[in-house]
Amino acid sequence: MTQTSYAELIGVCAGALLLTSVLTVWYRSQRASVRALGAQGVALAALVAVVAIDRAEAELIPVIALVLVLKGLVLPWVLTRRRTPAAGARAGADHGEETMLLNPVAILVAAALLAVVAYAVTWPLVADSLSPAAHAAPVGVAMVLIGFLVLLTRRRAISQLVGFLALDNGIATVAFLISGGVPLLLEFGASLDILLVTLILVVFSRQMRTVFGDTDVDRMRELHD
Amino acid sequence: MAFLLLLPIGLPLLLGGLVLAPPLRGLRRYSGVISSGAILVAGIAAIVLGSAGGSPLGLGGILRADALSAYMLAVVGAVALVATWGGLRPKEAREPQAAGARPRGAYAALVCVFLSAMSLAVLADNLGVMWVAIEATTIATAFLVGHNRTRRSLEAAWKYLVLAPVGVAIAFLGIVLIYAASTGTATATLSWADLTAHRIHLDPGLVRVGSALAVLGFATKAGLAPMHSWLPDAHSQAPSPVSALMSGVLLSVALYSILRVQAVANAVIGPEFLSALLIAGSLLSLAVAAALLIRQRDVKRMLAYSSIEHMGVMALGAAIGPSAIPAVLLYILSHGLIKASLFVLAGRILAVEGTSAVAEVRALLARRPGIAVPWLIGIVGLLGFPPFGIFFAELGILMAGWSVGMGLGVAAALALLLVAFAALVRLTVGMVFGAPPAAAGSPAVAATVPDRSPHGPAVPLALALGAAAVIPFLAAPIGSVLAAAAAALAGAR
Amino acid sequence: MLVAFVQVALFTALAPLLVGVTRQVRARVEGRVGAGVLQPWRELRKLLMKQPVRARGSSWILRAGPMVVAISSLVLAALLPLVTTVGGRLAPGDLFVVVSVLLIGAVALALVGLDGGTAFGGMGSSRHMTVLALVEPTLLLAVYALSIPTGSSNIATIVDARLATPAIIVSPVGLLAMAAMIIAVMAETGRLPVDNPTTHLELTMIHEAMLLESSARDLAWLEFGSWLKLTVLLGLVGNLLAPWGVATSNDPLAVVIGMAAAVGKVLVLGAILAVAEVLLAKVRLFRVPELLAGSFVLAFLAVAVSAMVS
Amino acid sequence: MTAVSWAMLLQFAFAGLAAALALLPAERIRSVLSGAASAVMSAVGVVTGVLAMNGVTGGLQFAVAVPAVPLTFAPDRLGGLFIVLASVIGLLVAVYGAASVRGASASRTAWFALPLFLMGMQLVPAAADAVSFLLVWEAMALGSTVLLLAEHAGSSRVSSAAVWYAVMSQLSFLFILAGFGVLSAAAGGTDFSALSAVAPASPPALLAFVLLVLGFGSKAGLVPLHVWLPRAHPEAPSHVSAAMSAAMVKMGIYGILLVVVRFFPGGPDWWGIVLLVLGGGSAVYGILQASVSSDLKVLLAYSTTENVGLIVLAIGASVLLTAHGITAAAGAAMLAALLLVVSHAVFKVTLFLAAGSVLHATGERNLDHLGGLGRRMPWTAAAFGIAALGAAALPISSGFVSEWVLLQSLVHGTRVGGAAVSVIVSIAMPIVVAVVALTAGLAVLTFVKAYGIGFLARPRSAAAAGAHESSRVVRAVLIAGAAGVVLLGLVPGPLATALVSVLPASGTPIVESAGLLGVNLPGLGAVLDPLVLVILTAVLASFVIIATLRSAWRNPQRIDAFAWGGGGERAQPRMQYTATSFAEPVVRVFDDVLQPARDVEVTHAGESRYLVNRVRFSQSVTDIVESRLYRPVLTVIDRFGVVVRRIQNGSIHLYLLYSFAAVIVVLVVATL
Repeated sequence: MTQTSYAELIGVCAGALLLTSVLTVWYRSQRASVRALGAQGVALAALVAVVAIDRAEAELIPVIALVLVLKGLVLPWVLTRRRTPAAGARAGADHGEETMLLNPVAILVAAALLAVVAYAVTWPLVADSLSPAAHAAPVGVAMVLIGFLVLLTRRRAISQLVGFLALDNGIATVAFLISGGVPLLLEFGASLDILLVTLILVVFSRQMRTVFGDTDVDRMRELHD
Repeated sequence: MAFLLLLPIGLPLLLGGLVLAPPLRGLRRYSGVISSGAILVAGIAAIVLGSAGGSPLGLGGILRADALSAYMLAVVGAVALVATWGGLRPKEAREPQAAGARPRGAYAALVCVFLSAMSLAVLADNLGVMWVAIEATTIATAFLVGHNRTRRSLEAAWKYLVLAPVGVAIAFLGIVLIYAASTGTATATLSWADLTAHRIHLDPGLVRVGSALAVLGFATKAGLAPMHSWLPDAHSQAPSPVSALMSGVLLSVALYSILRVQAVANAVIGPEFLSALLIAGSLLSLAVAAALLIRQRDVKRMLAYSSIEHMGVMALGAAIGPSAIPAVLLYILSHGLIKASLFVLAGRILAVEGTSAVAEVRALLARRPGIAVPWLIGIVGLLGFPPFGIFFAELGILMAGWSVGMGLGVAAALALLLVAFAALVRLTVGMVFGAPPAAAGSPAVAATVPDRSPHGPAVPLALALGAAAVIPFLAAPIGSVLAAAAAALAGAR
Repeated sequence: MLVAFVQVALFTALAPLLVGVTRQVRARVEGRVGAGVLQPWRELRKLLMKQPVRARGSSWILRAGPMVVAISSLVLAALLPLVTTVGGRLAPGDLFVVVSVLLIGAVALALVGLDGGTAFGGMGSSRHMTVLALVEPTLLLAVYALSIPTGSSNIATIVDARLATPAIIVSPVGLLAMAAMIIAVMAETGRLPVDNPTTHLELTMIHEAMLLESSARDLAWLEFGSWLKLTVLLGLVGNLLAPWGVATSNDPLAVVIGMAAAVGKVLVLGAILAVAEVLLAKVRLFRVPELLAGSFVLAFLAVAVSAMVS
Repeated sequence: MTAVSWAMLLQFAFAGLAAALALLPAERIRSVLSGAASAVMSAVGVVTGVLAMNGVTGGLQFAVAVPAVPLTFAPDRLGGLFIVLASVIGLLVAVYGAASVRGASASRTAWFALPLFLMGMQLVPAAADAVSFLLVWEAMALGSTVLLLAEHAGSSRVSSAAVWYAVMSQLSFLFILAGFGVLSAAAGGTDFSALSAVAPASPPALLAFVLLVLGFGSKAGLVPLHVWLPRAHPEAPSHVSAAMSAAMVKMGIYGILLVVVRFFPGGPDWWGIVLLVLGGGSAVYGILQASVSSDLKVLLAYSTTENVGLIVLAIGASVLLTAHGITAAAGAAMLAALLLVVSHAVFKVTLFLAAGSVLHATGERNLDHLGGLGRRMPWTAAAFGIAALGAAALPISSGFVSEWVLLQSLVHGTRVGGAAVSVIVSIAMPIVVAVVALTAGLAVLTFVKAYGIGFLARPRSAAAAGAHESSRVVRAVLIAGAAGVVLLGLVPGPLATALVSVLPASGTPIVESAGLLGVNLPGLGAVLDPLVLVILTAVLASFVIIATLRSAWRNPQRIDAFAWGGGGERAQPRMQYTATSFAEPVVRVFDDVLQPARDVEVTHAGESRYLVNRVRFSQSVTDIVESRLYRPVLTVIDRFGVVVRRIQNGSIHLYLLYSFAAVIVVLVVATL
């Protein structure tokens, strides 16, 4: 693979990642934002594949599979999975329109600003690097910040989870872009941790629905000083 | 040797698996105690072997027990022993299992996993593995925080499980950047032993951002402001032995990881930047803790904020650098023992008084001396009075602060410490002292016999508080262990 | 040492006489005949022969207190340079010792007032102690100012110095200090304008209120003590204002001259005091601090000025 | 191992024994045995101190985990003096406690805390490095706090007092810690000998001076850091308040001496001015509050502030005079400070213990409800009276001698050889003399009130009428204290020379023993020989006594009658002047300083505004330093404590925002 095509492919993947990231902010529907998250997982897997081909590292092949399965399929599936029919009926409300803490336009502007910040702070770090992948690293940082923004502005439990996972995808993006991924063992450990956290949060959100009636996290204001 | 490293990680995991099996009910009760004991023994053994043999134990470049790791392992074991043993409920007091609740084995199993994860965190010779282990502690404790299955505990668990992983994820981003810095060199590594000792040339820019993010992320678990928000909720809602574990060691383990990251960064970019960051976090933590202690209404939240305060002082010690590290390590141990005892006692207060509201617990010394006396001793230690270790540790940190020219930071810390001290004294005096409220019209009720029962095992509390008081005076083993651990952190091997 | 006893004897005899003289002068100025200068002597004799009446519930203070008052005045008479400036080396008329002896007498008097267990005694004691507390800084500062030119707090030395260089007396510092000193002495001895020694109006009295529960020899000692104190302090003021005549050696002739001079000075001052008291009105109790503050300022200025102009 | 080391080891052993015996179950046995062990410990402490005062070096050293340098306890001469002081007080207090305390004050905890407290005090002057000093300092603070809380179930004021005390102690501790920290950083070590190598004019030394004076001043009870004193002293068990007031506040003085004598003997003159202002202000303010206080123990507590103020004033005068080269007067001022320290310890312990006996016998601390105790408790009354002489600085007490030396040093400080030396000194000294004189005058008033209202006249309450004398041991302790006051007042010579020996030697001797064990200040040409004065007085008194006896022989009977009381048939005891009314003129005169709260409530009869049914007048004097300085701060902090809860309002979004902001800030800062 030539350097230019490599750089182009990296650019395409990074663009897709950033796009999906913005979509998770943009979509009001929970279901849609989870789909965007799934797409992001796939894009991430693609990015890993590009990096793997460029570096010719066979070690990355299981990582591609892991990312594709976990981030592209399993996690989105976990988030949208319906449990019991009764719960599903009530959950319908959850999957509908999300009321946000901020005006959607303001959120999108904020996302743009965060992307700028990400570029501003990351660019000096990677400017000297010769790798075209590293030059795309600001995208990952922007994804982290945008994921954080989702966490900050969403009220529903599952939407917050989406934000958390988007943030995590951002970190993974940075890792792959800047150093071709972390060691395999760590990759597995981290993935397992993310999976478990997601699962437990899903369990909690289910409990939340039983206890509070819905999954608006702002209802939980009993613990304060 | 490898056995010694695997024991504290493997045995709790094994026990955790076993207790899920229904036939092993008896084991369930003591699994936490056994695990803690094993960790303690392994830690002490590692210290002894380390000080005798000299070369640190290693296992495949992933696990490694130098003097600092061994010390931390012993601390984890000791504090966990206090928490799990002291947290054993009297057998007769066990309430019948609520219908539909998770099998009780889950609680014991999760405690074991939690202990295993903490052991892994301190034994890992790899920033990444350390990160995974710390994230694992969150996973293990999430259900423990939500164990009571009330609205409040669910709320606490949710906040905990959102805020902590998000924070720790930031640490992961930092670690990724540090790793990226090392990929530029011949050996891509996350082993902090290599990163600190080999003096391989790392990109200072990446290390600077990476270490800052890593410290910030781990600060979430260490309870440093402004990343502390999950802490008071989780500590107040978790079952008391779990609060004791979280406050007593989990925070310190996170601080340990900060120290490790700091060591890496110091080797590359010098200490100034992270020192400034840590001082900011430290003072902010002290300010938040002091401010929220002033009118605190809940006993367990009070202890939680006090933990933030103490973590703030420890962070100050970390910022000050090598001259304060032995004091920080002594602080970790003393604070762990005392705070674990206090949380265990807070659990007993909650159990027998039915409330953890400060305003409703009154005249404890006159009514329940069995709980009030150890509580008072613990508070005295927590306030930093001699002979308890916190006194010496605090003194060591603050004195070191002046000698490295951080006078202003130390002065600000002192002012905040005074506010926290005053608030804590006022709350404690209000709870413990005074005459029992006379029941209206019936002096006979008021004159009831004081309840001298400790409402749970007294031995672990006595051992913990006794140890916290005696340890600082043991110059021979403890002093040299602390010095060796501090030296190990600085990279001497 | 012997001279000290001469001094004590002289002033013991002089005290009732002085009181007699002042009363007589006052009576004449007011146009009365007066009881004669020996009347105080007769009063003392009469009181000493009477049977004391003491309040139920009172303690030994009521008995011992009056004696302490008298003794403290006697000690004053022994310590101060009244007839001679040659004191014993080991019991010098030190400024602070003198003040403390004055205080001992005052305290004994106040305790006598309280021990009676009545409202009046307590009131007298309370006012007495308040005035005393306020007088003390003035008195000390005044003598301090006087002591500066000599560099010693020994009053005999101060008098000696004034005798040697009379210019000190009329220097601004000396005048300020003496003015302050005289006000302090008036307050200390319970004279107008601070206290009216002849009043028995209950709401204005200070000194007399404390004596209400005492009778016979108790009263005699109290009266004698306060008279002697007045006499001794007037003697001191006289020697500070006009040191001439005071004996500077143990030579018998000098001592005799000194005695005569002392008697003369005290009686003249007593007469002036009597006339002044006719012209003055008593100030309200709560105006007394203002008076003393004025005196304090004078004394302070004296010290400060003398330190700076040297 | 020198004799000092052995003595200190023995002290530790007895302290441990006392603590162990404190855990005995039977109250009576525990009191006697633990008290006795504490007493023996203190007796050994006296030996330690005397040895150290005489220049025997040595001590104990032990290593701790942190810091790496070992802790050293090796008293020097000055320290030895304060060890003797703390130990003598400890001895009296332990014996008194063993003989008298019962109930909550004799609990296991209280008896356990007493040796900790006493040992802490006896070790503070022995500490030879900053860490050891702070260690035993905190032990002392902890022990006293626990003891203060002994009677917590009896009154809610105890808890409040404990909070104030603990917080002010901590404030003091933190200041001292900061001061030592600054010095250690400059010196490169925590050892006192290293600290004293710092140049007095260097910025660290100046900063440390301010910090240490604030810290030690708070412990000593200087205004405005005195607020714990009038709260803690009254609420503590009497033997504890005696130890706190007589010995513990002296540790604050020791600390100040440590700074100006041991570390920086040649401090700048503004140090002296600072100390003069602090000391003078404390003296006047303390005695004013004492003079208007009706609570016997509050009165004694404020009087402690006054005495400590005088001591600090004397130290300040010494520093100022030294800085201006007036060495003779400076030495005398330092001697005065030490004399005041010893004198105050002796009379104040007696006063507090006597007050404790009164409290024990009547259950009353309020002077307005006392009276007539002189007849019912003659020994206690005598001891209190003699000690009150000391507090009022009247002859023949120790207080008089020390104040005499102080005034001598002040009036001789203006000039050397007849010439004024410096304008500052010339202005400062007269003011200081006036302050001391005013203080002395008010002190006389205060103690006339305390003794006259409390012990003379007729009982003002049934409790006072039913009072009884204390036990023999208690009486013996009180008499011992009173004897000490008189002894030091009669023969001050040996004490003064011993005290001077603990100071760094200077060219000319500061003091000599003169005549019949009197004092002679050769540099100032002043001599005081109390014994000669006593003999002179006795001779003069004999005339009066003879005359009285003659009169009594002639008229032997005494007639007991009802008090005259202004012509009333029967003056009731409740018509007597009370402590409150006694202090009324002072309140009026010092209205601006004391700012009493007055409240007049008039109830009119029926419809007429001119007919008054009832007039209610109430007046209370509060501590204006507390109400003007501390209350506003505390209120602000408290309100802040409520407002600040909003940052932790339960919203997870807010919490996430904190984290997010932190991430952004760190990212930006890290890449700058």
